[in-house]
Amino acid sequence: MSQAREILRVEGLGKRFPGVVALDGVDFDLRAGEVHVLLGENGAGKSTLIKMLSGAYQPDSGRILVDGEPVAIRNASDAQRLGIATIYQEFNLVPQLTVGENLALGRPPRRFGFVDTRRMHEQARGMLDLVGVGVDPRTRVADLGIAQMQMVEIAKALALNARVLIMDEPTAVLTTSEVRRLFELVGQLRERGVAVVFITHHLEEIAQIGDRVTVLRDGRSVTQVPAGTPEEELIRLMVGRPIDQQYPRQASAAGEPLLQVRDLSLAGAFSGVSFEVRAGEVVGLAGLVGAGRTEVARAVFGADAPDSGEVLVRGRRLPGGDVRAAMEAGLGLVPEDRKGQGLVLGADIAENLGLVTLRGASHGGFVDRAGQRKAAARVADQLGVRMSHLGQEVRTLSGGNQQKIVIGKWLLADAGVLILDEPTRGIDVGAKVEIYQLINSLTASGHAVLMISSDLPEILGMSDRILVMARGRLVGELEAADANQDSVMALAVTEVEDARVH
Amino acid sequence: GSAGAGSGGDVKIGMSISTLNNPYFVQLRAGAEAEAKKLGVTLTVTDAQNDASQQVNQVQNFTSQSMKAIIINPVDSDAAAPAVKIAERSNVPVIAVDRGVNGGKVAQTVASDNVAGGKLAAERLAKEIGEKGEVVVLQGVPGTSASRDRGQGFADGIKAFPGIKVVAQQPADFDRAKGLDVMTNLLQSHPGVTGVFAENDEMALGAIKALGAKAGKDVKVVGFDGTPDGLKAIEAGTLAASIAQQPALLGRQSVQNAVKAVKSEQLQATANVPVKVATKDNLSEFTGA
Amino acid sequence: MSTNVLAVRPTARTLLAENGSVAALVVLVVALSLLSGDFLTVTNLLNVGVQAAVTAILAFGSTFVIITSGIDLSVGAVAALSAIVLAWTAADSGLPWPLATLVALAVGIGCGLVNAALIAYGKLPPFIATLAMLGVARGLALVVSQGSPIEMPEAVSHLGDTVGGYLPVPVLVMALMGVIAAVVLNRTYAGRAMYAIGGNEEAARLSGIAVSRQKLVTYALSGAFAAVAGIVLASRLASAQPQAASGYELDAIAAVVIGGASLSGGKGRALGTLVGALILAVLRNGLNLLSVSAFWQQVVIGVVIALAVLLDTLRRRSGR
Amino acid sequence: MSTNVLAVRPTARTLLAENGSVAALVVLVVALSLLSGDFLTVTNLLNVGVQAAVTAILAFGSTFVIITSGIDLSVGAVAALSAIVLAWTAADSGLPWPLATLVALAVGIGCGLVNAALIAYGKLPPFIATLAMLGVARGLALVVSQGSPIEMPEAVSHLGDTVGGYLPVPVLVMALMGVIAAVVLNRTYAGRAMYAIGGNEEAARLSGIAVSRQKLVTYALSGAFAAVAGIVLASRLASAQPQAASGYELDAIAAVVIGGASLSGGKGRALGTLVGALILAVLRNGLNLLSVSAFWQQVVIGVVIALAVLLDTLRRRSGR
Ligand SMILES: Nc1ncnc2c1ncn2[C@@H]1O[C@H](COP(=O)(O)OP(=O)(O)OP(=O)(O)O)[C@@H](O)[C@H]1O
Ligand SMILES: Nc1ncnc2c1ncn2[C@@H]1O[C@H](COP(=O)(O)OP(=O)(O)OP(=O)(O)O)[C@@H](O)[C@H]1O
Ligand SMILES: [Mg+2]
Ligand SMILES: [Mg+2]
Repeated sequence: MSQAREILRVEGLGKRFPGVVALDGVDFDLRAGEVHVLLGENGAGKSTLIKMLSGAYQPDSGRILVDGEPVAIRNASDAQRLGIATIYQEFNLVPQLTVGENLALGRPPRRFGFVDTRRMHEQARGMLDLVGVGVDPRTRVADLGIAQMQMVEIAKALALNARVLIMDEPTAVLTTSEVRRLFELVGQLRERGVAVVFITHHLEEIAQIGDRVTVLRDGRSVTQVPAGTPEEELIRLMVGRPIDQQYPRQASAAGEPLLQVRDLSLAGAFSGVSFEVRAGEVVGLAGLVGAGRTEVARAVFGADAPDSGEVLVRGRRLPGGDVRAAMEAGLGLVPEDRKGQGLVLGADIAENLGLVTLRGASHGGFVDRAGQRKAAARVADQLGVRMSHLGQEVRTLSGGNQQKIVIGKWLLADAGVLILDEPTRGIDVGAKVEIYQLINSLTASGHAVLMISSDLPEILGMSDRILVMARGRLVGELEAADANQDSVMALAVTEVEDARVH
Repeated sequence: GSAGAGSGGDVKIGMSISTLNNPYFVQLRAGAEAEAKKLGVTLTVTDAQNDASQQVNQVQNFTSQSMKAIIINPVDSDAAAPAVKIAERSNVPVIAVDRGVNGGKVAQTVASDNVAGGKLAAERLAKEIGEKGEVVVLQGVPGTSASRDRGQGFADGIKAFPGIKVVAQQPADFDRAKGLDVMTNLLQSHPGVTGVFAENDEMALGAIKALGAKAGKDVKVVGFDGTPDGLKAIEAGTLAASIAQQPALLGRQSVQNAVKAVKSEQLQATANVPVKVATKDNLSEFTGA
Repeated sequence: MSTNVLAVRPTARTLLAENGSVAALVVLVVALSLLSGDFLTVTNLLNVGVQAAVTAILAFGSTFVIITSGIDLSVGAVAALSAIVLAWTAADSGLPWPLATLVALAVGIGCGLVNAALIAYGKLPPFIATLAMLGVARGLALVVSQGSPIEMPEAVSHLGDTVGGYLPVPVLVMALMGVIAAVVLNRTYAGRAMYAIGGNEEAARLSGIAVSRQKLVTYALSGAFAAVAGIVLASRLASAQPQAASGYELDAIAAVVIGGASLSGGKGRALGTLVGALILAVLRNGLNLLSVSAFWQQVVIGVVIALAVLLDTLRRRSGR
Repeated sequence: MSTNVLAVRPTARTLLAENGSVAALVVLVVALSLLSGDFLTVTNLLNVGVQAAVTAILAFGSTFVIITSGIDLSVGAVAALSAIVLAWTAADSGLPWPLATLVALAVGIGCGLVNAALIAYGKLPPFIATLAMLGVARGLALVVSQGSPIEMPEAVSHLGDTVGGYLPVPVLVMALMGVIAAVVLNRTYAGRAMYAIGGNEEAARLSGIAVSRQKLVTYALSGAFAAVAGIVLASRLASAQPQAASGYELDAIAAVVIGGASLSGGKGRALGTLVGALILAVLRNGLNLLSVSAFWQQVVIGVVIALAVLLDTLRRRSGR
């Protein structure tokens, strides 16, 4: 490998934003036919680095060389011309357009100067088959699940036939089977001599797919190591200290049932879902993408009204489709789509953290903003949010730090039953452990947690009990002690009558 | 309707008024409606909201409704021609009221002359301020024919008085609130003003508000239209004069002559409704009516 | 995923479902036919078409802008300015009318380009940029015309006439502009880029769409459509008026939104906009025919617009 | 993490940076002071305050709505209707003026609630719902008044006067309404909810904010502010006019946007709105003082508005 030709090189790259130095001298090089992993804590500057390679940002200092020649990448077209394709951490799809149009965005096939929609959708079908997503190219992207969107993003980048493919946390929203498919594709690309930049917070993926690893810390490139480096060593390099236990679950005695769900159904999403969550318990909800876990969580929380069935909190029945009632009964939901449902991106950190407690902090219609701010400062500190100050717009936070804000606002609310939908998506190993500790302290104080996650090790490591869903139905329940990856996966692929087909 | 003074049973007449934003045209409508009631004809009134093309639409719609005659109060004299042609094609006689129609054949124009009125206003204002001093003009919506003609008439008329200087002309869009604001501002830059000509009574009333105690004493204001509020101000002495066009009379005559046109009676090309200067001395002529 | 992935052709039903305003138009037409014997005649329907034409043409232009999540408040003023320039260059400078017409179109496009430059490069909110242009264009129309109407050249005025004494030219122009709008939106790169920009401007940029340049195209098209609307309007009146089309911008935007577009961008269709403009025209025509008193007309128009769109949203929700 | 996380107090500098329109206002004032000796006098500045008052009060109300990413086109018409109802109930029904004033406020709030109901429950786009209300309210104002001005009750008319022969009451009312708007926006649950809803409605809903109910509050406030503006306007003229405040909705929205709010929601401040309204008033006042010709005024206003906001965006960008 080491003899392979160097395609891309970055020297002393720097980038500052108001109040933040995001990058402070990064060196990095990329060879044909390698998968080069970028590793670093949340806010270390990984996304900022790749955004300068893709033309989204301009560097303040340093230079970028392609094939040994210094280049200026001023916009996305420049990057495309240089053969660089990028999958961003945040979705860059147009929700109102079809999958096919998104795949051809900016360069649709044309006939006599007019867009050839038919050919566009035919080409799209081929690309979707390649990545193994069975969606109709004429579906609107707004109607896709989040994992399907990610696969569309991947297909879109592949369609460019680039020499350099940059992937910013592509696996964060995927489940095992899709990750496997993705890795197969990356393997094929590597063989064709494509150079891949890969960002992930799933350390086990590094050895599976990577060749070399560049570690970023506080905006600097600290070292470069082979992908075979042991995980503990990688963690030490990245976080600056070792972490002894990745899943520090301390089970507490299960108490009375706090949340009971009975025969809950919603046409087109799930049917006959029943389970309960007890005080002091962490219940994991596993399943393949599209199994309907998110929909169940939303219905339980009142974000959608179920067609039938009931939800009880501490024995009291909740009205369907009423978020306020659910919250008053002590439910909380950390949604999976942080940009769309979790955050007010244009508002500042304090405002976002205080959103859930806004009502509680109001007396006679007036909000105790000083108190809100103090509480926000406490939580931000507890979660180690990397920010310049509490007044920073959430939009400008790194992806992982945004996720911490979504979790943080519910920590402040002190919900009796917290439903976490993919809570650690995009969060670095160090911060994950912090969140797990928080879950521990919640359950220790008699709260309950329902955790949806597509990260199987996390489900196995942190749950006391595991529920598995497949195709809109609850297909099994496992005690944590008896569960392993294989037993969960076996249930998750159970062939049941699809609750969504009528 | 009830058989009136020898009119045909259900004669339908359509009337498109340029705007009902303004008390002047509300009075015109009232006159027309009163006359229609008297004559026992059905009168349909539409409001073109000062939009020439909406007016064409309305005339077009009148022909679909098989009106026997159409009274048009043009938003704009030039732009009314196509409307008149549409009616012509359906052989419906058209009476123009208040403003003429350029380039279309109407059975009759019932009007009082805005240019002549502007001239009268100039003469009256000159007399009020002793034929010397600084005056300001509050203009209507720029580009409307009423503003054009009255402004033109005033400019022509005031030339005869070399002692009078027009120190500012500013638009206040025929609106009372804007008249107040603009006059307030002009008083800052021209504190020595002794006369104001407003192209309608609404702006004149706004200017009077701005002038406060000076209105009618140090500063003479002449308005246009002779609206009820304007006449009240004349009575109170704050408004020196208003060029009264007798809109109700215009409305009445237009309906009378429209009915004559329906009966194919011969009409004169123009029926002039006199423009009068309403002052404190002859006020009863206007309020009595 | 088991459904037929090829079942994607828009059927009449999905067309109706997507352009729900059609239902509102149908209800309105039926109601007016019952209420007034004069409504459902060929002449009157052609009148409605003529009366919708100017708003519809302006609204087609606004559709482009609204799809990119912009707004164009200047269309009425630009229409007036273009017509004034046409009449003025033809009358005063003695330019032959085809050249004068081209100059008028160029004025419309120029205004649009200035709007776009302010928005794309000056980063002004579209509301402010086009509000400023409204004032500038209306003011220039007054300055050029000295506040007085100018006669349109004879040849151009025929645009306000009928073909064969029957078919009104404004309706033909409206149809033509509608087709152009539909083709641009559905079939051209520029049109698809408008949807992308309105749906997610950042994604569009990162996919290599030259967002600023596409905005220039968008607002230039809106300006060109406004110029055409202004010429049609002036032809109907046989004279170009500095105050023509005042306030039409709100009608145009209303037509676009009634037609199913969203002011937050990414959505909208030429056909929907046409239906929106027809709803407004039918409503005004009907109220005239029914001799509704002038004061009540505004009330009724307001109520009916709300009901029409309400019908649409309710139907769409129940259809889910 | 090394920086002080509690360093969030807005300093004078950040205040200026956030309300960049202040700079534009200062430039405008300096320019006019140089151009006209009559501009920088206490009397004239108070005049400007009076002339800004009605727009500013309407704009404060619109600020609430725009922050929730809505739009309220009905404010001018609602202002007129409220004033007409006040004058009419006081004159015709002989209601004592305090009661009549309450009725007028109730009318404003009622119009706002209808707007909100159409938007929150009927799912109408705010543009359409409030455009419909514009027609309905203006029409009702004409119907109630029979198209003619109605005299305001003597007692209420004092709102148009001065205190101690110097300080104009409209300026005081404007200041009071501004303070109320600022407090509502910054300190109350309703205000914070407006920002959240405008920033991300779904996130707000999932955080337990009753979005529909808060929209009722928002539009009701806008209606109440419109009623106050209408009463102040009518008091200044001592008469309520059915056509008063026509087109003021665009001025109000412009003031809000010039003041730094975004029509896509989540941003906006009462102080910025005040500055926006002052910019418009200063501009019109200055043009009168400078005796700019009627035809050119609209051009100049357009250009200056564009420049003012341009100055703001450029400064903000260079500040980066
Ligand atoms: N537009 C911006 N304005 C201000 N600060 C920014 C902006 N974009 C990024 N930053 C800051 O730059 C730093 C680096 O962010 P970046 O997104 O590169 O982190 P990352 O390594 O990708 O983290 P994660 O693993 O959480 O995605 C963060 O502190 C972030 O807050
Ligand atoms: N066979 C199907 N028929 C109809 N809709 C489907 C089908 N499969 C998936 N979907 C839809 O796709 C979406 C998948 O959602 P999503 O991926 O959020 O599900 P999930 O179980 O929560 O998975 P995850 O939490 O891993 O994202 C849902 O909206 C679901 O209704
Ligand atoms: Mg990142
Ligand atoms: Mg999910």
